[in-house]
Amino acid sequence: MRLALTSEDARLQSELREFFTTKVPESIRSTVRNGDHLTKDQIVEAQQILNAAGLAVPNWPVEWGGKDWTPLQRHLWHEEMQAAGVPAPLAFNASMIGPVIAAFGSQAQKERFLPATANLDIWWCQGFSEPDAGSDLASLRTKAVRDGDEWVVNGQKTWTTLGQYADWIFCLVRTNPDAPKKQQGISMLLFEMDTPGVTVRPIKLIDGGYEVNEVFFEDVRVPADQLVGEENHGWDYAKFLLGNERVGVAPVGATKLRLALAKEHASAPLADGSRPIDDPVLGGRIAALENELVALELTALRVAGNSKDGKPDPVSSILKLRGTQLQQDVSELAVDIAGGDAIASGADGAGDVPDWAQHSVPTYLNLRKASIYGGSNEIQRSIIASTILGL
Amino acid sequence: MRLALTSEDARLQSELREFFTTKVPESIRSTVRNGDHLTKDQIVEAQQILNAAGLAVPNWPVEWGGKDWTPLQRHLWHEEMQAAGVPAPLAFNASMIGPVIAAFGSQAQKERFLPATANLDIWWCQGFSEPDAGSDLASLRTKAVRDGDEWVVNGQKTWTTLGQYADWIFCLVRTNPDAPKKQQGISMLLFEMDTPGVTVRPIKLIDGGYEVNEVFFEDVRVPADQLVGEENHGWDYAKFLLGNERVGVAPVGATKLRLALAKEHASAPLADGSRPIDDPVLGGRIAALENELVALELTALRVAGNSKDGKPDPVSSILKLRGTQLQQDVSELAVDIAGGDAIASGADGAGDVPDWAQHSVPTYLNLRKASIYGGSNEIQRSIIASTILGL
Amino acid sequence: MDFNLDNEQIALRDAVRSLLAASADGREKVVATEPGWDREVWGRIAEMGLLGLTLPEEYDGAGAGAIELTIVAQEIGRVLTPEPYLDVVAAAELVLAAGTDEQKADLLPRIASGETVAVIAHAEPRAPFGTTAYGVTATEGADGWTLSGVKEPVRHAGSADVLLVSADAGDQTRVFVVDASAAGVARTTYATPDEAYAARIVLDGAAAVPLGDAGEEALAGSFACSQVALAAEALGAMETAVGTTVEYLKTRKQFGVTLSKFQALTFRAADMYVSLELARSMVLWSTMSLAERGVDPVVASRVQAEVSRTARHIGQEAIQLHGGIGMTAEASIGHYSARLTVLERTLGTGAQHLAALTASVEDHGMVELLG
Amino acid sequence: MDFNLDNEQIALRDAVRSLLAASADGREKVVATEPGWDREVWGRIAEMGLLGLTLPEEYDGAGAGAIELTIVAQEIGRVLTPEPYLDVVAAAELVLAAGTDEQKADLLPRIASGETVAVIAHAEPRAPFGTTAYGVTATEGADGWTLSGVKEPVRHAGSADVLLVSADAGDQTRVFVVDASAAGVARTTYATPDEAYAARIVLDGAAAVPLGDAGEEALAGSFACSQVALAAEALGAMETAVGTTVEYLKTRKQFGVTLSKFQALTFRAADMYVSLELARSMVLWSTMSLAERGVDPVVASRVQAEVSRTARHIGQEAIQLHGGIGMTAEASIGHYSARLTVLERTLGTGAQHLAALTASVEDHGMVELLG
Repeated sequence: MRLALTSEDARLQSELREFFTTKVPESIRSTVRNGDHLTKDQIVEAQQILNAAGLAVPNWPVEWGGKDWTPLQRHLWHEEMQAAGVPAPLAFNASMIGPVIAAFGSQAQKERFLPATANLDIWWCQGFSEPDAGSDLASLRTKAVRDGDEWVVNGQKTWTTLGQYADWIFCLVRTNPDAPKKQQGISMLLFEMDTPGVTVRPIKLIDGGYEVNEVFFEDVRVPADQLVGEENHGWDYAKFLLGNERVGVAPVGATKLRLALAKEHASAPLADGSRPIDDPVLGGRIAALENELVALELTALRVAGNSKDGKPDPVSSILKLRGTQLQQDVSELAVDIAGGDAIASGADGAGDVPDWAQHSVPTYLNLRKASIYGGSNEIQRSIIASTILGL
Repeated sequence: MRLALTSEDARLQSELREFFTTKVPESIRSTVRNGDHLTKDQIVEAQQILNAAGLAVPNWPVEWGGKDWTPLQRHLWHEEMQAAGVPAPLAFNASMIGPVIAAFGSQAQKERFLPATANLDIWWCQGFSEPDAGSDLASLRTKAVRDGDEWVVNGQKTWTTLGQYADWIFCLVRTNPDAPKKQQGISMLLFEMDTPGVTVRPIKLIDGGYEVNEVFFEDVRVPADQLVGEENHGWDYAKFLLGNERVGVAPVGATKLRLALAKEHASAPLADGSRPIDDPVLGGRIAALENELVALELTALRVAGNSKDGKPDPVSSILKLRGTQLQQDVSELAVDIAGGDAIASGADGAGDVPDWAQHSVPTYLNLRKASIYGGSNEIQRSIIASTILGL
Repeated sequence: MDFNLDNEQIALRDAVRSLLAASADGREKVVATEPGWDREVWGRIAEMGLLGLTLPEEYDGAGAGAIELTIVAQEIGRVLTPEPYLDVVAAAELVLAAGTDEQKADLLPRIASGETVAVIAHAEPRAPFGTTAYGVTATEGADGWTLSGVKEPVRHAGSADVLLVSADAGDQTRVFVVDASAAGVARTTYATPDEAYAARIVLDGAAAVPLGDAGEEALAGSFACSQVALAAEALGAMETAVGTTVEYLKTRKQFGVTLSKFQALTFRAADMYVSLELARSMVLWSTMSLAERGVDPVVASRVQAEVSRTARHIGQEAIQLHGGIGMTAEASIGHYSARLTVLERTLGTGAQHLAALTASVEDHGMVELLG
Repeated sequence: MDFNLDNEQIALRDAVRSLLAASADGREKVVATEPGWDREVWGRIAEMGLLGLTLPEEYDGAGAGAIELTIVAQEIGRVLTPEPYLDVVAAAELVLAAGTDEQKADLLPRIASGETVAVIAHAEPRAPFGTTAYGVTATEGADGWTLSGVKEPVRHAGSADVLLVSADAGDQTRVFVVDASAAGVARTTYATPDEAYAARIVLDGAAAVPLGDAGEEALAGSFACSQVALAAEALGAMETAVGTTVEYLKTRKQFGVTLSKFQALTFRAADMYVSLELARSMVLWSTMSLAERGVDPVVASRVQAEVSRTARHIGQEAIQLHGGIGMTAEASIGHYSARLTVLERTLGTGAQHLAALTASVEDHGMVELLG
């Protein structure tokens, strides 16, 4: 057992902190800190700055820009990035399809896609969920039928996050409807979002924003060389993809940043000179959240050190479950600190209500998704109960 | 809608308050307030004082000592009694077997048992639960076989509360093992605990006390006229019994008393002159519990007014669920107020640690039962989900 | 003690329910643009006598009381009626409680008829909840009073004709009547998280007339009444949220069966129902208390503390049990959660009300509800 | 950063585990009567070198550190070993930290060999948790110091040979060495809720020798170490409690199927496991912090606050998921809950530790764990 970082890790940590806080434009970082929405351009700019420094895809094979870091080093990278308010590289590219192509793609696919994916020249979206399937991913019904050198795709995806910005989609399709199990007979296709027959319909969310989409496929023709790996093995790749990224599954650094900011806001005097943080009940809530985040971060560090075989460590379910709970709790705290100001959500940065207070309710509402998307907390509990506890 | 009590109800309330606080010996009431165990004699004495004043069994038919009160009046009776620290009439007698005999017993049984039951000349215990059955009451296996004018009982009961004090037991037995449903073929027998073949083994609980028992039956011969109502209809009587007493299902008055006492204890200065209640976090917890008890009491009042057909109102599940949660929360509060003093549980009233602090942990541990016994909170949630919400 | 509505009250509830149901379909379109509510519906509400429901007959009111008001509030909550009903009733009640005879005779019939929309402008950026005004200053000059400063965010101020503005009048906070279209009154309107509109009001020497002798005491009374009514509105919204969620569990299939087959989910629905019923008891009690005993800030804090807790519980669980669908604006449930989120911090957060209760926790032994 | 035990530490853990397992069967009988622990087992613990584990070799210790100590503590927690191990180690550490050379040379080898049982007597009735003594007064006379007053409840004081008593020495709190069998020391022993024994100690002019210059600072250091060790003990107990509960769900049948078929129950078991693992992280971290950086009251409060929360959660749920069986003394689970209930208020309650963290919440922006 050893708490201290090795001098090598400590040096890496301070280099990363230096990089993130000085090389990424303050305008981007303050957008993140204010809880404002990042534009597509800001996200691309940030990732390209990281990629130019070799810091966009450290989890990839070295040959494609990876770093061969230890899990702890990747954790440091992720935490420093989040704490600095730097947007993480787009998950669909860096954590999802990139590693899948690197592991299962053909050499041609690697060369064609990986550099562009790392540099966010291609913006990927994920075509997994379907209406009526919800958490039951494997029940998907979008089908692809082989026609010569092409696959013809028909069906519908939903919850496609940031699909409205996407250039390409990685899409699970049913290629063998007669497979004995629903997990079999699924393949993974890659195709451009402007292929004829693809229609994107953004879904308005309860915070008034748009970040997920319905995507419809009508006779979409996909060249056969855009199938990943083997036909009918898509479910394996999907599992690899979903389990691949343990580091970052719990938004620890981002939540720490939000909590530190909430503390800052609670320390500013109100109109009568009082400070919210001086209320011992609120102060106690902050202290408790801070402590629970410490426990979560330590657990993330502990898990980061375990197993490297690419399989989902079921303990990552703890991180997802608890991480999203705390993320939501901190967003709730911000709303409570905002008090009556919280209803000024539409003031758009103007007026006398502070920006953070304006964003507090939309953020709170938006983050209800955290315990639903990417494997709901009910799914996480099921995984813990069955896989870890054997129940 | 009307909040104020009618003048009649207000008069009844003040009469009851006067009675409970002056006619029941202070020694008994202070035992209750201190959270100490009542002796059997104290329980009998209290009930006989109530019975002499016609206040032991107001829920019974008037002919057998009942009061024909409105649900609100019964609520007032129950709350004033608990708030005064007066032990409620023994539930097995007053709320359980008494009403069953009054409703389903023969005239001979009524005359034989009801007066003695009201006056606690007979101490009843309940023979329902069995090992391995838990919440699944109807799976009981204790059987009774007819032999001439007698039933011969063999089997085992458990969780028999205060069975060690009991003179008689009302016991569910299987009289028709071939009935198509497990709820059928069950009968209810009454017999003396000193009948040959009855053995009582007290079960030590985690607070070190004894209040439940295993009761074993080996060829126990019960006269046939001690069967309640009809053969094989015992399950109906059991359901009537369990659902009969909505008033009092949530221990509101007793919990209010405990919370008021906790507040008193938290207001006493510590060795350094500080008072626990001045800690805003603890104060806030008290205020929140108090408020939640208000909501619960109001709900109990609201439900008390509904349906009088003797069937269990599913809403009583809310009272049981929430009532036991708050009861447990208040016991937890007391432990926290006691701080380091809480470990002096064995001091037996001596020493310098206040009595209430000595009792705090055993009471807390003992009350874990509240959400288990009498239909666990999981059972209550099932009832709410299925019966009320139709899920 | 009786928790049941009488026949007349049931008739009122049913009439309001069908009135509001008739306009519920048009809600989505109405809230999409300013002012976020429909003057035609407003007219029908006025016609039914609801705007003057609690006003005396001499001001064209119906002379009803707190029970009737919370009946309407609950129905509003059930269908998320966007019209600024409780906002305007609160303003009318404040005029009734503290205005001069002239002011009452001038304003109240106009409000009751629906002709004039009046709202209380008390909120200020970064002000703690209470009855004191910090950010607007009232100055008395030769031509009367003028107000300067900022009120924000004030719900429905953009569509109001009359503003009742609290201001720092030197030695005390006083309430002033301000013509919303007068010189020196600038309003910037924006959306709130629950699909309504609020405004930033910049006052720059705006002409103002004191509302009788209305000061902090009058505001406290007004807030305590509104807190009960808002709790009733929240109760209505929670009722629908629980009902909608239960229906969803019964119909939505996952892994081949309806969600109602998952015990963990049905238990959580049961807990939501428990919260709902506890909140209902508090709302009914605080309503009766207001009707029979008048304003009591402790009672108002009790119902607000309880409803805030349950609104949060139900608002959060309703979305979670809906899963992804619950996140979309297309489904109704998220709008209920959003409205509940706003309601639980209107006129004080749950934490603030609990702090108020904490401050008085030593004033009594047991809480006595009866007698 | 490395959360894993090295081979030597694993060997220590395994050795301790089998030592304690060997005595676990006799536990029920041992705890039934005073002193509630077994001198023979104590001898074996001493033989293995555990009593002097963290003492320097010059005092017959093994010179190990915080990591080794928490390994032992966790094993103790796993099987509810009743011997007063951590109590005595705490006393030894206090002597080591603050005693004179003579006191160290006198007491430490005796403690390490198991010959002398020493405990810290700091608790006082109705005293807030802290380092100050209120109820015992130390007076210096011609013949040295004497103590008068009451210490209660002091765990294992009834079976101790030496008491380290904190007392009000006029201008400050000081710690004194008191012979437990000396004149003027009266002990009344009684059971605690977790099947141990504590005592009320009445001091009436009892002869006492100052423990070096030990005062509040030394006590604070001692408590911060013990808090980490106690958290490790709680972790061990929680580990068993979760494991036992999961086993129960797998085997116990109800309504014809095992409890593991009820999703609502398995989800709660999952939540218990989450609590357990979060607490484990905190315990490991606080241990490493103690080992590498020395005493830090904030770290001690962090682990105590977290472990109190999880101990309560797990202790309560473990019984509830066992149902009626969990209430009986015959089943083991209730004893774990009882022990956890005591542990979470030994050396401060969770609320007190959280209050300490609250007081320092503005001292930092984000909490930095690394670097």
